[in-house]
Parts: sequence; C-alpha cells; structure tokens
Amino acid sequence: MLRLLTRELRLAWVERSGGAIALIFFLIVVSLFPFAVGPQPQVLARIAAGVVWVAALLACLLSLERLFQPDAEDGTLEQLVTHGLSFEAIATAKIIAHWLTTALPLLLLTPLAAILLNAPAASWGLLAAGLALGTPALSAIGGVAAALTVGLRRGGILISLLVLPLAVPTLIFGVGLLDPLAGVAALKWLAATTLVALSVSPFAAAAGLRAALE
Amino acid sequence: MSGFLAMGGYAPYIWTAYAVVAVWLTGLGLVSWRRMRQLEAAADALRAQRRAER
Amino acid sequence: MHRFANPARFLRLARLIQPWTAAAMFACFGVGLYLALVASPIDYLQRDTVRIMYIHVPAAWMAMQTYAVIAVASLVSIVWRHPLADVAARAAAPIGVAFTAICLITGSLWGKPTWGTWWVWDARLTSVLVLLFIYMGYMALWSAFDDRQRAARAAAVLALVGAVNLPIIKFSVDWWNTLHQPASILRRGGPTIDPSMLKPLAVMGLAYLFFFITVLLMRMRADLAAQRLEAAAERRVMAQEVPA
Amino acid sequence: MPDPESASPLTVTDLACRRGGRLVFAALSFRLAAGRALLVTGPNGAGKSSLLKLLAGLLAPAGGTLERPGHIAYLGHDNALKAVLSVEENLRFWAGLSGGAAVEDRLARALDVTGLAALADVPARLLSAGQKRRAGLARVLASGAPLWLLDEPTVGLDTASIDRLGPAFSAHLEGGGMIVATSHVPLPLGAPEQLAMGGR
Repeated sequence: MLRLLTRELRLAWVERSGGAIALIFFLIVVSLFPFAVGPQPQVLARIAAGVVWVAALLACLLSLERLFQPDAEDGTLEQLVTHGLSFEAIATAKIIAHWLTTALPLLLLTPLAAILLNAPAASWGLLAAGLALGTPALSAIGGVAAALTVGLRRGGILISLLVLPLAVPTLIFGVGLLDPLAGVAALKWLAATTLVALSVSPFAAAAGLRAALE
Repeated sequence: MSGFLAMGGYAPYIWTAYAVVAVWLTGLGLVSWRRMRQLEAAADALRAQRRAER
Repeated sequence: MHRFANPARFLRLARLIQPWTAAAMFACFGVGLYLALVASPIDYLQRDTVRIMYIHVPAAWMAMQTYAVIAVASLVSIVWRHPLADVAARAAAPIGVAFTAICLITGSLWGKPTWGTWWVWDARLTSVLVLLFIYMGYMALWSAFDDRQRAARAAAVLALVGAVNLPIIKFSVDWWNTLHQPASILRRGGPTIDPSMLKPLAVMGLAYLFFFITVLLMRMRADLAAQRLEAAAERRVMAQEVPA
Repeated sequence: MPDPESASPLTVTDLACRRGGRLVFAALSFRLAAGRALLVTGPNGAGKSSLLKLLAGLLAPAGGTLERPGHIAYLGHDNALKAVLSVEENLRFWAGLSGGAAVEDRLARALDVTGLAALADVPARLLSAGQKRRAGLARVLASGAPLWLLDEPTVGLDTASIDRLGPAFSAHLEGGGMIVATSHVPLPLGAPEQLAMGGR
C-alpha cells in the first residue's frame, strides 16, 4: 500500500499543474467575496473564517474526479487488485494521497487567504488547526464519492452533490472552532466527525470500487 | 551605516520587500539559466551523436 | 516540419544578444539599487517607505508589459502561425507571474506601515491580483494538453480573450472601488512623484525590462531544446516500431 | 523463472459467472496442470474475458469452486501504463508490487524479449498501441507469477513480435508455469489444451 502511496505522490509531483489549479481556485474563490460584499475590512473580517472554509471545501472537490477514474480507465485498478492489494488498501492510499496533495497545500495558503480577507492574525492559528483537523474528513468523504461515481459520464458534478451535504458537520464545527465561547466543544466534535469519516470511508470506497470492476 | 539600515524605522518592511524581489528574480533567473544549460547540452549531445551515426 | 521554421536563426540571435542584455540588467540593477536605497531623497510624507515604491511600481509596469508581449505573441501565433510566437508566449508567462507577485507582495509591505493592514482592496492592487489569476490560468491551460499544437492554439486564444477583458476588468475594479470608497483612504503614490524620484524608478524599470528579455530568451532556448529532445524521443520510438 | 513448488494446479469445478444480471456461463469445469497452457476459444460475448477475470480474482464466481496458485499475472484489454511515466518506471512499479527475487534481471529480460529495452526511458505517452501492448506483456513476463492470464495478448502486435514471445512462453511453461490465454490469432504456445466456450 505504501508503494502505491509513494507512486501517487510521484504522479502528483510530475503533474503538479493539476494540484496548482486547486490552489489557484481556492484563492480566486476567496477573492470573489470582497468583490461581492465590498472591501470594507470589518465586514470581511467577520465572514473570513466561513469564506476560507467554503473555498477550501470547494477546492478539495476539484481533484476528486481524477482520484479513481484514470486508474479504472487505463487498467491500473485491475492490476492493483490482481497484485494482491485489497480495495480498502487502494482506497486508503488514494485518500491519503489526496489529502497530502490537495488539503495540505491549502493549509499552507490559508495565511494568504486570511490576509486577503483581513482576518485578524489571532484567528489564523484556529483557522489552520480547524482545516488541518477537518480536511481529512473531506478527503475521506470525497474518496467515497469518487469511488461510487467511477465510470459515470458526468461523475464530477455528482461527486460535489454527494460530498457537500456530508461535509456540513465538518464545515460547521470547523468554522465553530473560531467561536470564542463554543470553540473547545467545536474542536471535539470536529475531531469526532473526522474520525468517523476516516474509519468508515475505506470500506465504503472499497465497495464502490468493487462495484466499478463488475 | 546603522542609520542607513534603520531606514527611518521602516527597516523590516523595506528590507523584506527588497529581499522578496531579490530572491524571486534571482531564483527565476537561476532556474531558467540552469534549465537552459541542461536541456541545450542534452540536445546538442544528441545532435552530435546523430551526426556521428550518419 | 514547420515546427522548426527558423529556430536556428533565432538561436544565433539569442546567443548573440543575451550576454548584452544580461550585462545591461546587472548594470541597471546596480545603479538602480544605489539610487533607490542611497541617493534618493526621503519623501516628506511617506519617509523611507517610498523606497519600496522603486521596486513596486516598475514591477506593476512589467506585469502589464509582459502580458502585452504574450498577447502580441498570441496574435502572431494565430494569424501567422509562427511556432516561435508560441514559444515566446509560453516562456513569458512565468516571468509575468514573478512581476505580478512581486508587485503584490511589495505593495502589501508598503501598505502595512501606511495603513496598518497587510492587504487593502485598493483599485490598482486588486487589478494586479486579477492579472495574477489570469496568468496562472494561462499557464495551467498550457500544461493541460499533451499535444503541443492544441495547447499553443488554446493558450493563444485565451491570451487574446484576456487582453480584451483586461481594460474591462480594470474599469470594473475602479468602479467597484469608488463605489465603496470611503473618502478617508489616502490615494497612495499618485501623480505626486517629484522629479528626483523619477530617476530611480526609470533605472529600476530598465533593470526589470532587461531582466525580462534575458530570462525570456533563456526560457525560449530551453523550450526549443526540450522540443528537440521530445522529437528525438519520438524518432526513437518510430525507429523501434518499424525495425530497419 | 516461477518457483515450481508453489505452482499448484489450476482446478475449476462447475464454475458459473453472472455479470450485470446476465448469466455469462455455468457448469464450467477443467483442470490445468503445472507446465501446461490452455487456449480459450469461442465467439465474442461467450464469456472468455469474464472467465479470465474470474481466474484473476477480479470477479466473484456466481457458483462453483476455483483453486489457483496464490500469485497470478493478468493482462486484460488495457495495459495499465501511466502516460507521464517512462516505460521502465511503469514496469518497475508493477515488478516491485509483485515482489519476489531478482526483480532487476526479470525486468531486464522482459524488456529485452518484448524489444522495449531501447525505449525504457521514453515516456509511455509517446509509445504506439503495439508498443504499449508489448509493455503490458513485459509486465507479465517480469512478474515471476506461476499463472499467466492473457486476454488477447497479441492485439496490435506484428508477427515478428509475436514469434519472439514463443521462447518466453515455453521457458515459463518448462519452468512449471501455466498460461491461460484467449486469442483470435494463433499463439506460440506449442500444443496448448483447448477450451471452447459459448456453445449455446
């Protein structure tokens, strides 16, 4: 499984323009809000956390369609199975690779987004911590949705439809982290949500992949 | 000299700005230069080899 | 194989003038930095932070100039289908990104002491930010294709569409800015540049320009070499497919 | 060379296969001893590919039992090559996954037999269809698996390349390996056993 993960990371590095697209998309979405609601720093500061979270969520969705689809098309998925990798191992490697190549770089960009939205420096830490803790759930849920839609023609749009409702808890608790009163509770719930997502998703994604090979 | 470095109290901003410009431009310049040298060397070696075969 | 219409002539030309532009670049940077950091007077209002302007404003100029180069090259590429135009356009984009990013970062470093925040949605800075996104979209489009001809064609069209839209974007951002413009925000670094500041600005501008030309030539030569290597690999594949 | 003692025979007893609700075949039984090859023939849609996928463990049988060696190499219709990676990088990944001893020289020999040694460093996207197919075959040759499952292995290959596979196949069989293949073109398998499918 480790060997597959290292190859996924190598492939992501060779085709890094794909990863960069998600990062640019993240910054563009963040920049759209000032155009929409006006540049007043006070207004932006108040909605900053929510905007960063929504932008990060959407950016994570971008690369999900390419998670399993290319491997199903070029026979790689078949070969991985005949080489003895379980569907669960394949799904886990892919989800981890997705998190490392998409969510992690996003984390590094949150200060930039926070600056654009005039978020107070004090909130950057909580914002980054929330994203670090919440994005694994997004990768996990996204992995399941990607596995379920392998082979479908318009899989990409469908993935967003499947992931977004399931991502609501992560979004609420992630932004809730910055709430002065309920911050600690939000942290616990966020961690719980991510743990549940991480523990369920390899098996759900494996079922999806197994069905795709039928 | 220290007056010059202090930049009228705005030293951190001014020197960071100049550092960013210096790092980014020299970085881009060096990377482009190294890439040019490597690729042209490989291409020329290939051409010499093909000419030798002919 | 029109792909290599006349790179030989271009390569000779590039090898000839590249040392000169590099030398001019270093000279201008030397003089420019001296003028900017040492010789120029302190602006009575912004004190020393004006020294950031000397590297900020030329970067904004060059960000626009680079896009103009890409747009012209794209036009040449579409109208006369000259392969070198695509090579030039693709080589210029990363340099454009560099100038745009430098402009934004130095602008932010200039804004902090003046307004106390790292980023202000000032009309000019915002337009440069949008330009940065256009550059990145342009580069992403280039690397989205395997087939180089299709990539060149698509990128040329995008560059021209971008060129047509830039003035509209500039106008809309200015309009958006005045819409929300609380009168109190000081219009920064406007026409109040007194003559003594013009010299460092001009020299630094020249330095950036020579940097652009030098690095552009380097990246073009690298891209042409890469194309030759790719063609060689394809020949190897072809030769292997039909054993002699 | 596959290690003979792990090459337990391939025994199939009244195997049934259902795909997408359609019964593809049923009551299929055969036994393949070590060192033997089996050519599966029959019209398209008779379930030849499904049988191979079943043997490869890609599909669950609808009925019947299946005994096969633990380690198999399967060549389907696709060649599982990543376009951005070179031929060697692709094959090294799969050989690494197969594991086993002497990966390096198995890889080298496989590249040699399939005539891809000269193109080892070329990105897979530049290869022709025939060359990609040979890369797929090279993966199987380099796997060191006792059982080879080959679905139309010679699609897009010229006769010279097919003939060059002959020695590799016979060496595999003599070493106690097994091959189950489907093909519309004659394969250099010596005297393989025949299994006609789809006699409906």
